[in-house]
Amino acid sequence: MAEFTTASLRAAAARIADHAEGVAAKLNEADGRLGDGDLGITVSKGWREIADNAEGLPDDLGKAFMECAKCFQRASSSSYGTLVATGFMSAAKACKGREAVPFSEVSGLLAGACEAMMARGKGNLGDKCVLDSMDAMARATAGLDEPAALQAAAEAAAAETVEAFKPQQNKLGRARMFGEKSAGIADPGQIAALEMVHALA
Amino acid sequence: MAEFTTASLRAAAARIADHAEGVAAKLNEADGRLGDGDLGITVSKGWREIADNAEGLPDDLGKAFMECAKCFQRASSSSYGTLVATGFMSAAKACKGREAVPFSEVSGLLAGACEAMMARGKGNLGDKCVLDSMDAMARATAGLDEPAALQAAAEAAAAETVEAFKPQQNKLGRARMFGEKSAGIADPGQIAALEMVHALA
Amino acid sequence: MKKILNSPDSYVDEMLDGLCAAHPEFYAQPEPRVIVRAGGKTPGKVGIVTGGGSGHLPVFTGYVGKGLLDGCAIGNVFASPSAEQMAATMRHADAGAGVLRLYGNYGGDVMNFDMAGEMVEMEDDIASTTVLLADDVASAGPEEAAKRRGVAGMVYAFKIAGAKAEHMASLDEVTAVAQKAADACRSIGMALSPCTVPQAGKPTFEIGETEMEMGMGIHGEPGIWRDELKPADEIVDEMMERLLADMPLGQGDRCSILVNSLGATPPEELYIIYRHAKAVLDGKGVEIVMPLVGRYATSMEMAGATITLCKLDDELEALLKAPCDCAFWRV
Amino acid sequence: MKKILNSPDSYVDEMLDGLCAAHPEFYAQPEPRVIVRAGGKTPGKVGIVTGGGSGHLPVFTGYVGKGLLDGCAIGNVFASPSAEQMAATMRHADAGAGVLRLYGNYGGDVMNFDMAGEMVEMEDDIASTTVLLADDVASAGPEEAAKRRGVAGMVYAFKIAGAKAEHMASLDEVTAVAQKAADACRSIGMALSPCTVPQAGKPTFEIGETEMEMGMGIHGEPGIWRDELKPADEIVDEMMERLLADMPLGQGDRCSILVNSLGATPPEELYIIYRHAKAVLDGKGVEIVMPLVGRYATSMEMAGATITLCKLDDELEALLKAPCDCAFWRV
Ligand SMILES: Nc1ncnc2c1ncn2[C@@H]1O[C@H](COP(=O)(O)OP(=O)(O)O)[C@@H](O)[C@H]1O
Ligand SMILES: Nc1ncnc2c1ncn2[C@@H]1O[C@H](COP(=O)(O)OP(=O)(O)O)[C@@H](O)[C@H]1O
Ligand SMILES: [Mg+2]
Ligand SMILES: [Mg+2]
Ligand SMILES: [Mg+2]
Ligand SMILES: [Mg+2]
Repeated sequence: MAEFTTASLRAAAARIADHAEGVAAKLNEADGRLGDGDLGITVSKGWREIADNAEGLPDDLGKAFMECAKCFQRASSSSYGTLVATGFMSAAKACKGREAVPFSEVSGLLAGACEAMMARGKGNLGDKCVLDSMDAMARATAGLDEPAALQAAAEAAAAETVEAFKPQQNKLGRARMFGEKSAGIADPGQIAALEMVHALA
Repeated sequence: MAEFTTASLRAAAARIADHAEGVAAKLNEADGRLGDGDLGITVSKGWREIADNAEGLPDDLGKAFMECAKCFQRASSSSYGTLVATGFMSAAKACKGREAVPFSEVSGLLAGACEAMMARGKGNLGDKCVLDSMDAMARATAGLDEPAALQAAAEAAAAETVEAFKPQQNKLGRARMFGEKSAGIADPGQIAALEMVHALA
Repeated sequence: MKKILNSPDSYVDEMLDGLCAAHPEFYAQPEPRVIVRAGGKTPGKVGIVTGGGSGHLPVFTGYVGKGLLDGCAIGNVFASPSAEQMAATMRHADAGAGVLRLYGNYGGDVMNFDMAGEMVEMEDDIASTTVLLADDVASAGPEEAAKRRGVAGMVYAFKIAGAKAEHMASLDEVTAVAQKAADACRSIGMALSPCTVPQAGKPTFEIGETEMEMGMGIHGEPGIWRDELKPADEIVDEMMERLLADMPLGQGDRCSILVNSLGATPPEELYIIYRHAKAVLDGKGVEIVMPLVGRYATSMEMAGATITLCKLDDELEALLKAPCDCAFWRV
Repeated sequence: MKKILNSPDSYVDEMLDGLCAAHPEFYAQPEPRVIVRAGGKTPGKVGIVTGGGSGHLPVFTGYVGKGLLDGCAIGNVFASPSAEQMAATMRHADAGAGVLRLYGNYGGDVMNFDMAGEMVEMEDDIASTTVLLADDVASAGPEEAAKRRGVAGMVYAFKIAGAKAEHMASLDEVTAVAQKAADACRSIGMALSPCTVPQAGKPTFEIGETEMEMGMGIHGEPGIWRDELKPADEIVDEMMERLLADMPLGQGDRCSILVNSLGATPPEELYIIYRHAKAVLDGKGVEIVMPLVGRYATSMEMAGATITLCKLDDELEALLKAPCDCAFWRV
């Protein structure tokens, strides 16, 4: 049974940070269409801060996730930054005191993070936001316990979410203000989620 | 010996008011090059106010000139308006109590007005302004006592003044701020003086 | 970018340095991006904190002062401060009687302030409450009123809650009156031209040379309609109509009114607006109490104006008229 | 023209109506274009009047109030009021002790105010004196200092002369201290963008997207140089250098400093300017007393800023710190 450790977290952070920098301009642009155009900065700065502090991450996965939360929140306090930090905090609680966690728990961690993010942002599934991506990934990865399969399932789910919600109107955050104009434009937060899992392919 | 009366004043005001309206845009433009571009409005509004009140001008030329001063000042309080009003006031003092004044006194009235305007605006001859026109007209009309000859001499002097001062720098009013840039541009106040006598041709 | 600054990255910190240097009698910065009252705290007084993006002076930071706020967490221009900065502000503002978080309803700010509240509750045992300003009637219909943005109405809430706290009321009492003030406010804005966020370096939106946008938000959020600029009285008629549709006022009612410039619009034009807004209220028999005309909640150099109505009862009126003092407002 | 108004011709009168309607406790308009204190006059007090074009709020009208001015004659935007209006203002302001005319050195204003003075002396036996503000160092060299324009320095002269008159000093004393204050002020401005005079309908000047003009006047009068916009600290260095070259200050000297927005430039940027201006004065050992940062003398929606230094002795400092009250400034 494969497990992940703080070392896995370090490796993942480095890959996502690098990829995020490459797609930052694209994410800014996507956010510019429905918001204030800062999402690329938020995501790339947040992951870079984690990657820069990766060496010092403790072996206790609970503490390591908590440290990730603080890094992300410190680097960016735009909505997405706070939501990602909230997701990390939920993982921190779930992994507290453990130095290795079976990959089979990833689906549950995603679901837990989604729930915490719903509580934090007062959003609902179907609002056309990152929550829909989290939920889809949690469901798609249920029962899987092998990293490559998990990644493939999550990426497919994230990609489907972007397409499925694109025609709908945004009901949350800055994008809500665009009302009907938001229909037909992909949600930037969902695109960012896809890019993050894609970085782990 | 020809004399002028309030009737002469009424006729002159009507002619200048009509002409001033025709050249207002041109004077605004000239003032725009060295100032705030309102001189055409000032001159046309001021004379229109006199012309509109011409019927009521008293026969006492002193009082009539004083009324002209008030009209001009009321219609426009930009520099030129106040200076013209000051000139009228000086004429009012000189003509006090008389219903007819010999044309031979026109030169002296112009010189008196020029002096009053120098006192009011703290300007000097040679500053490139309306004072130079007044002084030139006063000198050119000295010894003349026939309306047509007076007008011709005054107009020629006013025209020469514009040309003579054009290459120089303005030393007074808003135009002073333009410094060297004012050399080569005709002084709007001198152009306005020329237009006013020209209207009486 | 037509702004007077040294570098976009130092804009906020240099601004705060200058603010504290110019008004040391009012403001202190105990740690970066946290402004508190210079005089220190009053033991036993409820602390009132706010926070939000920079670029709205006097909102938010400027209203730290006697009879107003105790602390403010400051983000980058138009960006939320971090939860950590908000938590730090709450720690500085707590004088043993708990802390009210009083700020505008923007997603990022709300999430961060909620997180900050959980942090100080867990780590410092500080009791705290939240009141959100959601006064912009253009940002959502009455059925979704809780989703509305907070704009200039927060000036009334700061003033009224601040006065209540100064009277040594309890956290529950201060929270209740802040909520009452927030509920009594309705605002609407119109914009003529954008502003430039230093770190973005370009205008927040584009608008034609002769266009205006009705209902636009203070960060350039889309409004209700965009059209040719209308005469002032027509603009005011429409703004007042939308405000009064949401909160009817009539004979015997009392309100304060805030005619606020978004920045570039000069006081001359605010008085032209006030003149007609007053005529509208006079026409309905509404009594105007302590009208405010000026720059109270801005978007740097944006041109445009907002109108806020704050319906008053005896309690709110007395608190509105109570003394207050900061570098931007003295009553 | 991006302005909120009904018609260019009614701009000033509607503005004055709105001003008096919003602040009836401060301002009254006994006849058109004449604003006086709402409370009526204090018998035996020297009256201080000012006047000038509209479009500079709080200058001129806004500073009518206790410890400040007694009356103001108001012209169209950027245009002198008439001598008749000025004379009327002087008649309203006279309380038996004579009247000081205190205003900026602009040709039209000076001629009209002189004429007004002669009128009220002849017709009403009102004794009056004149003090002109000529504080803009960019508008003429030191050898022609009397030709300089009056800009934001008039705020100090209003405050100081106003306080002296409130102490029931004689016309000579008030005039002397007003002159002393005027002589103690040096100002310089820089502009980033023009404003629009309603009756002209187009911007007062043109300037490139990234250009600034150093030394520009508050009506858009030409300055010293025009160049690419520089970093704030460099701009401040040059402004301070030119001010201090004209009025050297050093160890042991005291001054107040006014960092003033011409309208659109937000307080955020004024504080960035103040931060560095203070560093310059600190570096020379000059003591700063009562710094002022805000919109004190504006040109509607023009972007840019002015810096004024007012060198103080004990008398000027005490008068500057004395109480005053109007809708725009309370000390
Ligand atoms: N309250 C919320 N709950 C869940 N997701 C949200 C919420 N608000 C925003 N988002 C997501 O975050 C994305 C925008 O993030 P970001 O650019 O950081 O927001 P902002 O700049 O407006 O604070 C949106 O596309 C959406 O997917
Ligand atoms: N102090 C002065 N003394 C004499 N003439 C003056 C003075 N100031 C201005 N002028 C004349 O008035 C003309 C400008 O008049 P006007 O447009 O009314 O001035 P402004 O609009 O600047 O008040 C100048 O061209 C000059 O001839
Ligand atoms: Mg964003
Ligand atoms: Mg953002
Ligand atoms: Mg002119
Ligand atoms: Mg003029």
